[in-house]
Amino acid sequence: MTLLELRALLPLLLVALTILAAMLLAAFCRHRRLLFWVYQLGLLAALLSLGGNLGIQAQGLEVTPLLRVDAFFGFFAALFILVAMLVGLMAAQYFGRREHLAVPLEESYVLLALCLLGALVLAAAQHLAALFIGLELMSVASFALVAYPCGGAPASDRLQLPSLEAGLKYLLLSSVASAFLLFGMACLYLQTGTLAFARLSLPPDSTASGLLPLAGLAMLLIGVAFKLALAPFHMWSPDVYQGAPTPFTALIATLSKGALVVVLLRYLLLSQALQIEQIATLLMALATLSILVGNLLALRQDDMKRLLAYSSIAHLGYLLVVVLAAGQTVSSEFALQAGAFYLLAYSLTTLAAFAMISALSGGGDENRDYRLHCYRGLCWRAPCLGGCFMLILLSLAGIPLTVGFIGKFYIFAAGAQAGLWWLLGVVVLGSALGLYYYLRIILILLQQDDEVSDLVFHNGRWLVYGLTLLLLLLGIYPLPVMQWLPLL
Amino acid sequence: MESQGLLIPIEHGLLFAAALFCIGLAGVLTRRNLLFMLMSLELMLNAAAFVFVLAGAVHGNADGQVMFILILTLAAAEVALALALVVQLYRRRRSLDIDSLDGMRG
Amino acid sequence: MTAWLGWIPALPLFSSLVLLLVGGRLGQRLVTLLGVGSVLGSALLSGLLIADFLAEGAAVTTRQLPWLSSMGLEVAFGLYFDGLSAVMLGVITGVGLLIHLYSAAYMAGDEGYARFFGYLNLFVGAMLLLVLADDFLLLYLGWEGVGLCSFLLIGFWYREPANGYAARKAFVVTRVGDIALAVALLIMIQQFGTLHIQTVIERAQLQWLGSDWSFWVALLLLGGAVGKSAQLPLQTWLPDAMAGPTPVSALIHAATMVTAGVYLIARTQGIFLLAPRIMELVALVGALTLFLAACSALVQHDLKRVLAYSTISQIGYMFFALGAGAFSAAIFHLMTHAFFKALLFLAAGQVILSLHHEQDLRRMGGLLRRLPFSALCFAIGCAALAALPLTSGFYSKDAILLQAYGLHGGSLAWWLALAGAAVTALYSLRLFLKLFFGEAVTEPSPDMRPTLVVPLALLCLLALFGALIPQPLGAVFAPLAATEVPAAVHGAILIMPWLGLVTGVLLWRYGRGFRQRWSDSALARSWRAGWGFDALYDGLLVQPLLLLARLNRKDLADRPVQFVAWLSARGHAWLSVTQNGRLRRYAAGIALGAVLVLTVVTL
Amino acid sequence: MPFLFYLCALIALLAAWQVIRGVNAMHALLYLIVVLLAIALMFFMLGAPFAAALEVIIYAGAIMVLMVFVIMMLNQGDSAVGQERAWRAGRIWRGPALLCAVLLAQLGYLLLPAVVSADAAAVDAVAVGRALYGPYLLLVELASMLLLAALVGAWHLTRVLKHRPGEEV
Repeated sequence: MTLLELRALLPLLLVALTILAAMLLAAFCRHRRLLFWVYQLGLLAALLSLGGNLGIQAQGLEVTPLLRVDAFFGFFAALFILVAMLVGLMAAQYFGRREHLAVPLEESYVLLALCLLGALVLAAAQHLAALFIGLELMSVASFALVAYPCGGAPASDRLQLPSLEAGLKYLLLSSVASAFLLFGMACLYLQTGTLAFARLSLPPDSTASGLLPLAGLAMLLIGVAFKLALAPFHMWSPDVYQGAPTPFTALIATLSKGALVVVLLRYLLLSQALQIEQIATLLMALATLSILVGNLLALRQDDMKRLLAYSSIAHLGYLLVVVLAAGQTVSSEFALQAGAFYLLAYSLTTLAAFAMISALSGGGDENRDYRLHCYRGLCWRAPCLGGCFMLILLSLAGIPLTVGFIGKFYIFAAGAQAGLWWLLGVVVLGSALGLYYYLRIILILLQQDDEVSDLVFHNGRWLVYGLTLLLLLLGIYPLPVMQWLPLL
Repeated sequence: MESQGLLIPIEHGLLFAAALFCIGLAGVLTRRNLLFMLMSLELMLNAAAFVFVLAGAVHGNADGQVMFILILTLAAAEVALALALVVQLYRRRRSLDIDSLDGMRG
Repeated sequence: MTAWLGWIPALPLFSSLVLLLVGGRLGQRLVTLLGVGSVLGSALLSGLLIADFLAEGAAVTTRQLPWLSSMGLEVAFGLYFDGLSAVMLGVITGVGLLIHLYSAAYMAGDEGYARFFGYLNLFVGAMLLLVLADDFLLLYLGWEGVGLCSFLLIGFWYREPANGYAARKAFVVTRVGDIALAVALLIMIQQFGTLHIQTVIERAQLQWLGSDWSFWVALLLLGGAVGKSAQLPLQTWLPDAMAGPTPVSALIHAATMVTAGVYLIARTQGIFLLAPRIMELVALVGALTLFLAACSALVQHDLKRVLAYSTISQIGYMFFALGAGAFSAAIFHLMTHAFFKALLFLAAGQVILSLHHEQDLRRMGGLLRRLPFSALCFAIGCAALAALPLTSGFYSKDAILLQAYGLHGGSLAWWLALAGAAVTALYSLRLFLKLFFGEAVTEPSPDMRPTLVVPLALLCLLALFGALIPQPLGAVFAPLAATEVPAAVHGAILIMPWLGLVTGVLLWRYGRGFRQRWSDSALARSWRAGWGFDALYDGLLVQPLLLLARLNRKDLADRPVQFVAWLSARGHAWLSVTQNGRLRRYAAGIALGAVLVLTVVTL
Repeated sequence: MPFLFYLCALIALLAAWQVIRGVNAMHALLYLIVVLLAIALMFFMLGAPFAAALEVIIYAGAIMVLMVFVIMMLNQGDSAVGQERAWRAGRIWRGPALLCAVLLAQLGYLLLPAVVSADAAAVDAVAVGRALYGPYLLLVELASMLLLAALVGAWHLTRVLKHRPGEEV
C-alpha cells in the first residue's frame, strides 16, 4: 500500500481512529461531553482530510481492488460525514433530556462512527466484498443503535419495549435480506469468477449464459431493495422508524439509505446491469410500487415517525427514476447529477424533519409524543418552530423555494431526458398523493386549539433553525452545490 | 494446484444450496420462537456460503473462501447482537414468542 | 460608487425583515428609527449616486450574481443604473422618504405600527429592486413584491371586511396583467435563453425585425403594464384600493407602484418600437383612460376616490405620451405627478384626520379659514394637477401634448388628451371649492404636528418647482426630431385648463340648480360608478362564474376526482392491514416479494 | 467420493428439516451442528480444506456454543416444548411452506442450466491466506471493525446499570 493510497484513504482512517479513540475513552474514562467532542472533532478532521484530497479525487485512484477514491466518493463521503455529525448532535440533545431512561450515551458515538465507516466504504466500493462488508458494518452498528435504550439501567417496560421490538425486527429481517443478497452475489461470482464490479458485466443477451446471472442479480437487488425499504420489501421500515430513538431513526433514514443508493448506482453502472431488459423492468416495477405504496400508506397515518417512514419509501421510489435514467447513455451524466442532488436534498430535509420532531418530543410518553394531534396549533404557540415545520413539510412535498423542489425538478428533468414518461406519470401521481398528507399536517399545525397539549419545546431548536435555513437557502440559490455535483 | 474436474455437476451443488436456503426461509416464516428463527437464519447464511465455496472451487480462486470468512464474521456478529436482544426480551417478557412483539402497527 | 448600488434596495428590505419578524417587541421609537432610517439611508445613497451619475453620465452595471444555469437558461442577477433608473430612484426614495416621515406621525398609536412600517419598507425595497433590476426575472420579483405589498397594505385594517374585499380585488385584477407579463417572459426565455434586459432588447432588435414576435411580446408587456398601472380595461381596482391608510395611497397608489407600468414600457421601448401597431394601441388606451377617468373624477363624492380617478387619468397621460413616442415627456410627467399627487394625498390625509375620518365631500366645506395650511397645500396641488402655469404639472403636461402633436398630429387620441386637460382643471377646481368654500358642515380639529408639516411643505416646493429638476434621459431615449407646432395648437394647449377653470367658476356661482340636476342624472351616476366597468365585469365574469359554480355543485366532473380519493382511501386501508406489526408476516412479505421479483426476471 | 458428497447433502437437508421442525431448542441446535459438520465435509470434498476447518472450528465450535450458552441460560424447560408443539401445528404452517416451495421451484428453474466455464482446482489455506493478506487486506481490517461493532453493541445492550433516574451515570 503506497503512501498515496494511504492518503486517499485518510478520511476512512480518521474515522477508524475516532472509533478506537472513542472506544478506549468509553472504556476508561466515561465522560459524556469529552466523547461528544472527540467524535465531532474526529469527524471534522475526516471532513477536512476529504477536502485536502480533492486532487486525488479528481483524478480517481484505485486503492486495492476493493475501493476507488474518486470525485463521486468525495461528494457523498462529505455528505455522509456531515449527516453523521448532525446525528451525533441530535443524539446528545435527545438523550440529554431523557434522564429517566438513564441510558449511557458513550457507546453510541462508537456505534455512530462505525456506521459512518460502513457508509464511507460503500461510497468507495467497487467490489462485491467491499459492498458486503460496508453494508453489514453499517447494519450491525445500526441494529445496536435502534435498540439502544435497552442498554443501561432497566427503566419501565413501556419505555424500552418499542426500541427492543424495533431492534429485533430490524435485525432478523435484515439478516434474511442479507442471506438473499449473499446468495445473489454467490450466483454472480459463480458465473463470472470475479467479484469486482467492472468485471461483473454480463452480456445483454442473457440467454447465452443461462439464467444464473439473472437470478443472482435479482437476489442481490432483493437484498438492496430491503435495505432501501422499497416496496414490497418495505414492511419493516415503519416499525423500526417508530421504535428507534429519533436521532438514530434519522440515521437509518438518511445515511444507510443514501450509502446504499450510491453503491447501487456505482454497481449498476460499472457492471452495465441496466442494459439487461429484465433488470430495468424490475427496477421500474419496484419504483412504481414504492411510490404508490409509500404514498398510499402515508395517506392517513397518525404517527409522525411512521408517516416519515412511508414518505421515505416513496422518496426512494423517486430516486429509482434517476437510477434508471443513469442506465441510458443519453441521460447518464445528468441523471447522476440529479441523483446526487436529490440525495442531498432528501438527506437534508429528512434530517430537518427528524430534528424537528425530536425537538418537540420528550414531554411525556415516548410513543405518544409523535402523534399528529400533538402538533395541533403549533404555529400559534411557537410561530418560529411552526414556520420551520411547514417549510420542512413543503420541502418534502417538493414545493418551490425549498431544496426539495429543486431535487424533484432534477428528477423530472432526468426522467424526461431518458424518456421514462410512464414512470414520470407515476411520480406525478405520487407527488399529488404526497401533497395531500403533507398539507394535512400543515392544517393540523394551523388549527386553533383550546386545550393545551403537553408538547414542550426543547434545546434542539437551533439545529432545526439551522437546517431549515439551509433548506431555504439551497432552494433559492442552489448553484454553489450544483457546481460540486460529481460524475462517476 | 493441479487442475482437476469438479467432484459433482455444478447444478447439483446449486440445487442443494437452494434447498437449504428455502428450508431456512421456511423456518424463519413459520417459527414463533426467536431461537428457532435464529437457527433458520444460520441455515440460510450457510446456503449462501456453500455457493461461494462451490464457486471458488469451480473457478479455482480464493475469492469464494474469502467471502466465506466474511460470512462467518457476519454470522458471529449477528448472533452476538441477536442473543443480546433475546436476553433483553426474555428479561422483560419471560417468553421468546416473536408474535407477542406487535406493539407497533398501522 | 457603484459598489453601494446594492445597498439601496437592501437597506429597506433588511429593515422590513427585522420589523416583520421582531417588530412587535420593539418600541414605537425604535420602529420609527428603523423604518424611516432605512429609507433615509437609501435616499442619501441614491442622492450620492445620482449626483455621481450626473457628473459622469455613464450607465453602470454591478457584478452579476449567477443564480441558475440549467438546460440553456442562464439567469444571473445584477443591478443596472442609467438615467431612467436614476429618475425612478429619485422619485421612489425622495417621495418615499417624505411619506415615511409623514406616516410616522399619521400612523402613531396604531396597533399595527411595526407591521405597517414592515410592509412599507418591504414595498420600497421591492420597488427599488424593480427599477434597478437588469434581469427580467429580478424585475418580476420586484413586480410581484410590490403587488404583494399593495395587497397587504390595502387590507391593512383587515378587521373591516370591505378592506379585505378591496385588497382581494386589487390582487386578482392586477394578477390578470401579471400573467400576461409572465407569458412574455416565457416567450423571451424560449426565444433567447436569457432574461437579461439589455441582451433581450438587443437581440430582439436583431431577430424580431419584421416578425410577429415583437407584436405579441409587446402586447403581453402592455397587458402587464395596464394591470399594474390601472389603465383600461383593468382600471377598476384602483378606486377601491383607497381603503388602505392614506400614506399608502400616496406612496403606492399614486406616486410609485402604479407608475411601474410606465417604467416597464419605457424600459422595454426597444421592443415596443418594433411594433408600431402596439404603440398606437398604447396611445389610444392612455387617451381613453385619461378622458374616462377624468369624467369619473368629476362626479365622485369620496375625497380619496376623486384623487384615485385623477391618478388613473394622469397615468393615462403618461401612457398616451409613451404611445406617441414622447418617452422623456412621459417620464417627466411621472416625476411631477409623483410630487403633486403625493402632496394632494397627504394633504387629503390631513383633512381627513382633522375631520375625524370623514371622507365624504358632501359633508365638507368652508375649511379655508380653519385649515389654512391644508388649503395652501391643496391650492398648490390642484394648480399643478390642472397644469396652471408656473407649476411643475404645467411643464410636463405641456411637453406631453406638444411632443405628441409633433409626432402624431391631430389624431383622435390627441384630441381626447386635449379635452381631458379641460376636464382635469374642472374637477381640480371642484375639489378645491367643495373642500374649502361653501358652508361649513363639520368642525375640524386643527392638528399640525411638525412631522406632518415638514413633508407637506417640502412637497409643496417640489410641486411648484419640481420641473426644474434635471432629467438625465438623453442617453436612454433617442432625441426627438424638432417639429414645427402651429401657434394655434400651442394656444389651444395653453387655453384648455383656463377653459375648465372658467367653466367651473361659472357653474359654482350661477349653476346651483344645474349642478343639482346634473348630479342626479343617469350619466353622472354612471360616471360615478366608473362608467359601469365594475357592473360590466360583475355581469360578464363574476355572475356567470357563480352561476356555473351553483349549477355545478354536484357535477359530473367531480366524480372521477372523488373516485380517485375513494380509491386512495381504500388502498390505504387495504395496505394498512398488511402492517400488522407481526414479524413473521413481514418476513412472508419479503418471501412473497422475492417470488415476484424472480417471476419478473424470468418472464 | 461423489456418493459421499450426496450422502452429506442428504444428511444436511434432513438435519435442516429437523432444525425447523423441532420442538426442543437444544435438540434443534444439535441438528444444526450436524448440518454444519456435513457442510464442512462437503467443503473439504470441494477442495476447500481451510473453509471446512473454519466451519467446524468457528461456526460449529464458537458460534453454536454461544447459542448453547444462551439456551442454557434462559432454561425454558418442558413447558416451552409443549408450547412449541402447539405453535408448530395447524394452519400457520401451510402458507409459508407453499411460498418457500414456489421459491425453490423458481430457483431450480433459474439455476439449473448453469453455463459456467469451470477450471476447477483445490484452493488451499495458503492461497486463501495470500488473498486475505494481499489484495483483501482492507477487508480483514473492516471485518475486525464489524466484530467490534457487534462487541460494543452486545456489550451495551446486555449491560445492566443499577442506577435509578436522577442519578449521574
